Amino acid sequence: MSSTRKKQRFRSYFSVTGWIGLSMTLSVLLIALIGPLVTPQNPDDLLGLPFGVSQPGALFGFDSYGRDSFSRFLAGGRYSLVVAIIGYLVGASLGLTLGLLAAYSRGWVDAALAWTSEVLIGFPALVLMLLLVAGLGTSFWVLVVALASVNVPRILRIVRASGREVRDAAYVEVAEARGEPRRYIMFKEIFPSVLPAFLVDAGVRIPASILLVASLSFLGLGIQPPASDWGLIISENRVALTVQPLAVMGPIVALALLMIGVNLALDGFKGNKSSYRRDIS
Amino acid sequence: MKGTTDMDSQQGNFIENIKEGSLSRRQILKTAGALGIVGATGSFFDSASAATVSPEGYLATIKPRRGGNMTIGIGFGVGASNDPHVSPAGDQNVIRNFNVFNLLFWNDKTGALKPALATSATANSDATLWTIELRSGVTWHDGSAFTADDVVYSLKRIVDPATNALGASTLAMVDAANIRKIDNLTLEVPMKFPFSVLPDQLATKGMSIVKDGAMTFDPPIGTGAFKLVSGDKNRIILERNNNFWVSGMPYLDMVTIVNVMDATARINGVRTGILDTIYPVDAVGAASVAKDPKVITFVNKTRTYLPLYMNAAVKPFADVRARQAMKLATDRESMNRVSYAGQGYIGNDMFGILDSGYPTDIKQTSYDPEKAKALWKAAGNSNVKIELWTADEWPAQQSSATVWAQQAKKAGINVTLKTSPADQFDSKVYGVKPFSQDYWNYRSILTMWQEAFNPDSEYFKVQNWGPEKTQKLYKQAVGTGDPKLRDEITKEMLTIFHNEGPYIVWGFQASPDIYTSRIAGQENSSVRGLNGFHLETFFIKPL
Amino acid sequence: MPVTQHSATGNSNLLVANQLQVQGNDGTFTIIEGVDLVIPKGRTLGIVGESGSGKTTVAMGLLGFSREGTRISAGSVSLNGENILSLSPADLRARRGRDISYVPQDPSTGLHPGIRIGVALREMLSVHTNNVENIDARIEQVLRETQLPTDAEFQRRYPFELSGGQQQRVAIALALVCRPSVIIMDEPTTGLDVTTQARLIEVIRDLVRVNGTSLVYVSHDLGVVRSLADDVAVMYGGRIVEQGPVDEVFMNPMHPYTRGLLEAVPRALTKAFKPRAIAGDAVEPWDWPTGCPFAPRCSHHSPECDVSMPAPVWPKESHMLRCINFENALKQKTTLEPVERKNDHLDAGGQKENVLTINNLHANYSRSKLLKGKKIVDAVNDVSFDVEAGSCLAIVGESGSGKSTTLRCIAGLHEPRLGVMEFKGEVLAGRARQRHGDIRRLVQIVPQNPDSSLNPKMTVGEIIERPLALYSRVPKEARHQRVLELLELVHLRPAMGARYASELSGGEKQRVAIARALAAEPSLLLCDEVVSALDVAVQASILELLEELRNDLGMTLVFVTHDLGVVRSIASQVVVMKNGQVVETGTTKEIFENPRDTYTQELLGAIPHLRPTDYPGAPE
Amino acid sequence: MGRYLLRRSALAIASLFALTTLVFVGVNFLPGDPATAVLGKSATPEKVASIQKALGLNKPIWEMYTNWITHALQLDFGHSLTYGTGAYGYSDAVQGTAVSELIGGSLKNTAILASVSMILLIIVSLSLGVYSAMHRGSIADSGVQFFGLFFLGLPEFVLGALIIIAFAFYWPILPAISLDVTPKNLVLPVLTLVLVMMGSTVRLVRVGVIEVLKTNYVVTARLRGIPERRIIMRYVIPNAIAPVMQVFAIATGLFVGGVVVVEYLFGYPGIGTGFVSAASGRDYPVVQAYAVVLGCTYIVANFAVDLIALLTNPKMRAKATS
Repeated sequence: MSSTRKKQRFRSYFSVTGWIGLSMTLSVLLIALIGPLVTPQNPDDLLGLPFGVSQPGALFGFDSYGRDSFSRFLAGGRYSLVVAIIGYLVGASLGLTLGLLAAYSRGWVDAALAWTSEVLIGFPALVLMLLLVAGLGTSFWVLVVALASVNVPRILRIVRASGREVRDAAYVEVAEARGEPRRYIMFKEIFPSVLPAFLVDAGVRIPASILLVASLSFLGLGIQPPASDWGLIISENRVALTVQPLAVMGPIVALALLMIGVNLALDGFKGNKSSYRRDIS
Repeated sequence: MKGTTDMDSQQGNFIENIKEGSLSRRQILKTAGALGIVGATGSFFDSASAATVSPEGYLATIKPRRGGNMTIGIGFGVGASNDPHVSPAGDQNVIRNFNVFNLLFWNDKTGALKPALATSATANSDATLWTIELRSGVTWHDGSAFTADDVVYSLKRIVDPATNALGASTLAMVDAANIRKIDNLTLEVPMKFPFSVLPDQLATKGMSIVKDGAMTFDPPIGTGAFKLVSGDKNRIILERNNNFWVSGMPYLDMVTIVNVMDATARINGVRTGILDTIYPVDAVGAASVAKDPKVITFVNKTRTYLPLYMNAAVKPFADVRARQAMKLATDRESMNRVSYAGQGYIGNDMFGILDSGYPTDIKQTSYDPEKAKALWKAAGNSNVKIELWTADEWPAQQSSATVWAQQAKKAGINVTLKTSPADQFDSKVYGVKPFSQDYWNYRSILTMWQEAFNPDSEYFKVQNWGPEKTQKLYKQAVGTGDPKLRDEITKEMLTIFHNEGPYIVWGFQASPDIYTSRIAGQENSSVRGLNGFHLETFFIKPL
Repeated sequence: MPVTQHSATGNSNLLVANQLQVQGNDGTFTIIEGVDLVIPKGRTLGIVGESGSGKTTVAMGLLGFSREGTRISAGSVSLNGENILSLSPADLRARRGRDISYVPQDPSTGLHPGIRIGVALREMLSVHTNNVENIDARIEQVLRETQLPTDAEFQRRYPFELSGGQQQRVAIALALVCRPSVIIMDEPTTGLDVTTQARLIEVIRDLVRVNGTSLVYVSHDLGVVRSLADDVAVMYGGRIVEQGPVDEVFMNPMHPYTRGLLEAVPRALTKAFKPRAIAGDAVEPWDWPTGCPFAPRCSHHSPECDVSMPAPVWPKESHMLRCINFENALKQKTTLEPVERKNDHLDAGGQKENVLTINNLHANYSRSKLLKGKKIVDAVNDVSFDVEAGSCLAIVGESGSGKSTTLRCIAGLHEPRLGVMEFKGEVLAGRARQRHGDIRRLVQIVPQNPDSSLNPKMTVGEIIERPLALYSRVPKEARHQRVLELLELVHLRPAMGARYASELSGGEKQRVAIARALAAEPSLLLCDEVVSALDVAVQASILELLEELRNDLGMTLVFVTHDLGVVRSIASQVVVMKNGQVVETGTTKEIFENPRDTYTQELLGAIPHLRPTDYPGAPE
Repeated sequence: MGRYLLRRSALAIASLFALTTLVFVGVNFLPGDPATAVLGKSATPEKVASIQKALGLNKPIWEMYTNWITHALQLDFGHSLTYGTGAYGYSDAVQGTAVSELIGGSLKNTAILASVSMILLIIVSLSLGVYSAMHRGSIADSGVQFFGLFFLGLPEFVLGALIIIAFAFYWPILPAISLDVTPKNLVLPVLTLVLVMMGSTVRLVRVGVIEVLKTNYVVTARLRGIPERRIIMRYVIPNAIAPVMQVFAIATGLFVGGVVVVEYLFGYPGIGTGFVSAASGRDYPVVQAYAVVLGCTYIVANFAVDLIALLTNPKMRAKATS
């Protein structure tokens, strides 16, 4: 294998649109993470008239309470992002372990896990979260647990599906013939092959989790005021979309860029040239 | 202001007889509220500069006419029951009950007590026995005649513990077992102790008069301006009661009340003419339509208030200096600006504004962070952290709490704003958390006191404040037949309340209404928006 | 431009490809280049080459088709004198299937799974002919020609309801039904059992003869092409490197590559010599050198070879090749060693020691699914045999014979239902995990498919190191060194240790799989069809390696295969299986020279073989 | 095939059973006392006790469960705690409105909204997905891809708001809110749902069709000279349909969430609105019924998809028959 080919493959990890998507995603994440540190105004201070329009010092005008929309936008991404990511990670660690177990086990363990996850998936994500939040309140950990319980069965299914493809691979059989322990086969032999599907899923699922938290905030059952949160900002200010659109545009555009960016990046990633060539030959 | 004093003028008669048809539109117009309609071109937020049209000028040009359908969008609250005595507090229930059933007395748009199904109520000299005269010629929706039996049944039913009526405690002073029919249109209501303001109690929302023997209410048979055609959890349809006892009213053939949960969707509905009006509208919603020429905006300066309550039995609020510091840390102007677009009355930590028993000579408490800080420190609370609990259950609830927390921080009070989901506020916050919010629609000063500040009151436990001296004063007030003396006593009570009380009453609700331009008959009401729920006064503008 | 003698005869040339070139859409790589082919009426052209040589691309190019992501970038294809590449898409479509038709490589995926056979045949006729009357008769006729049942019930079947051989006949019937003048067949018998393949080849041969159809037959199997074709084109690196009448090219190969191929084919019917591998790996389109693509692997390589692709030369009138050094190469006499095995002598010596004894082995597959009930499939039925220490025992049989299941039982991957397996006197537990640590180590398996036998997410070094760590035979510090030794043992460069499986060729992968097994220092090596997925040139090198390891390390081999040629070149003892049962056992010599069972005889008879005279430099 | 259907139905019923159990356990083990939640500000010990009695909360949990499940099997989900004359358990004589009656109307409304949207979604995604798969790399394909991506980035509550502004304010041709179910009222909610879902489904259909286009039998069919149109209709679509339907079945989960939000946005009188208000009002019998109904949607969708797969794939059909 020549080094030029390696370089080619590296360059073709992402297509041009893939790189655009990646940079869109990263810039939204960056805004969400460092935004709260660089707000020009205190996002909670009442500085102007409700729905006052843009003026020097208040780039995006004022929100429904007369707070600086721009500062609230900057401050509003982090919390739901952190909730979504932690909720995802908790769900992913459980979903991954159970998914690998199901993929490797066969038999009743697999059947039970697969079936349970199917039943749980039967609960639409938003509905499940509404139920949990209605019962347990809307604290940080409740949101995390709710997100995790949405994610576990879905991740389990993906891991199981792609794990099953590997499960019958000759190298897994060879490992079995060697008498390898189960743990080794699950995590060392099967997991690395599940990883790409798992990561692609993560790429879609983390933004989807962010969106889910935003939807919940939108319905008034997620993050609670006066916290600034993108979903909440949209919910609080959308009534004035015709009067003061700048109050909602920040979060709308940020969420859209995040979703589009992640999808572009994943598409760009899949369009890897070396695999395309392998298809032809 | 006026209100009860008018009625109290006749000696021995607490209530003036009101002639048939006296509740005419003309009279309503003459006593219209203080603030006019905000013209279609004026913004809700800079109405000071906007041309305001006086209601007389606006309405005098239009003659009311019969016919038409009005659609009202409401975020249906929890539950629905056609039984007016147990119906939950959701707006859809209140509006339906108020228009299908009638009370014995009701408040007009100025808050003045007016006879409805009763024509008068007269107490004996020590106010232990009330004689209530009823309106003649009133018929139920099913055509039968309204009599004293119906009233006796209704009052007993409300008080009966088996009914579990929401208003039972409001009539706690009534000796229900001995309520007695005198003749077809007269009954006697004995009191357990001297009580001189029974009509005020009878004007509160749980006091609907139902037909003698009524147990099920499908359909509800009332005496109100409208009959219920159908009602489910998404839509209530009312049609005109042609035999309504106020002649000529109602004007509308039909009123449709629809459930639109989302406030923005409701406003969109009015802006596009699908809904004729909506309830409630908050300042944010009104601001969003301020420049929309298709929408008429009304602002009602009401006497509804949303106090912040402090539980006086709990530290740090047990210390009166702490309570005073909290009041001084309140920037009322800011809260009024954000929550009521600057159009509500500023509160002075007392309720009953515009009532004759309200002390107007007390200096307005204003935002004084320095003094607040000093008092808070003096009470030993410098390092105390407090939580303010709020929810998005009532209009302006969340915004006022948010603003309060911001201002109080500047006065050295370490406060964290906590938000509960709206549906859990009543059960998990209200009366449980030591510092949160309350919501009171207009009721007379003594009725208010009776519900919240006597140790045996239903809501006493919420703030646990009611010193002996005020209890004594309350007994005196309800025991006297002299309205002047009563006003003196309530003024004294409210002064104590102002100085030591558990409520931060920062303002009274300015409640905007928005209507499509085809609707007429709007009035400014100091009770609540939407003409104080008097739907019989609306009509469709002739083309 | 005349390509061969036949091209001069004008009219009789049905299909002529001229300087055909196919490139990737972006033009960065070329898959085939400068392909000149002439197919006269009624003749059969075989195209042979290793995988990746471009033979399928040529076959499709002859129909004016190129796969997704590629395009025909130069040249012409004329059918009956008309350049089909310049036709409109609709006209081209009309020719396909009617005048020139195609039989795909894998019938199980080449047939629409949801269309009944009769419907598919009817579709061809209705699309391509206006003659509606005789459709039924024509369908019946074509089914008879391909020796398929003609009844209505059969026509109502779906492809999945047919056996592999029947599926391929249906594919041929579809290609034949419109009576095209040329048929292109792309490896139509690959994946079929030898006996099925033999019958299908008969069918094809008859069809071509009876109908006078021209045939292009693409295959990697030299034996099949030898038995079927009139002319042959040998492809390498996207070019035709040698071309001519089949007798001429096979008996007198001139290109070093063709000669290498012929030397690499394992032969079942002669013990005259061992197959010999061609060094190196096949070149892929994007790695083409500027000169002769075979040059890097060629033992007659000279600097001029790297300058440009050699121009065609015609040493004989009809024999074309593209090599500048062929005359030198021909002078060099190849020497081939005869097949000879130690164990052949062991038989005589009589000091028998059985490493492995299998007694009355029964195994089945029971599929129990939730709510589906149990379904039992007998896979191995009363199988017994012994394996002598240091020998190589081959288990042969067609698909479904139970040979792989037997091996999996020995490996501890499949739990037998009945029977006893003894290894060095100890009873083997059904599952590898239940076995004693040292037994687990001593029995190692090399799986069939090189593509799935290595974990794609691990480096070669990690893969080979794992058994060292698991069995703790080598101290941690010494493991790296041991990995390098093992790589050397299987003739891989030390640098390979850092590679991933996807960066290796098929042969290299199989070497790594062998090294991994060797890392455990086994005494019994189980090989499951280890060469069946490899190109013939590489196959020989793996067989050489196994032979060498067995001799040097004293291992015992159990070798499962369907290829009798492979058996003859490696095994000392043979077990022939059919339908889960052993039909015959014996030494290789006995089985091949004096088969007693009719099934064994049938198997041997079905092999499409090269002729004895096809081996240049073969010792008599 | 009959046996397969039987097995598949058994599986669906088992799933349904598990789902209902889950709903019951979930709703009943949520912290918070339904009685005080329902009564709110006016809770008194007597009222709380009467609600608990009405709910059967004073009985052991297994008895509550068997009681509930046997009734649920007969589509009787009990009586509402907050609707009807006897709601709130104030009286022993009358009970709240029957849950089935309460949700019946909104269920129908949602069924209309959801099925119209789903059918449209399937038609639009199939035609756009197939078209863009067939014309890979063309401008039309890029356009479809771009718009799919664009709508993928907008959650329902944003897209819905934008659509209202576009079609009810700036270009006022359609109602901004949908108070009842008329064709005109359905347009914007359906449009919102379809556009939001389309972002992902069109892409998935496109990928599915491309997979089929790459198959050997499609290539072979081209080489046999089968006309392109026929290839699409006979070879590509029937084989793409099963995996594509799988996509739609999985999308139902997402779809139901979208329906909840869209109903809320448009004030549409469906189960989404009902569910949110019942959940916030802690009307437990109603919440349970809604949760069962929503869960069933998914189970039924999957069942339907398996049936479609069975009907379009003779291989599966044969297996099912054997």
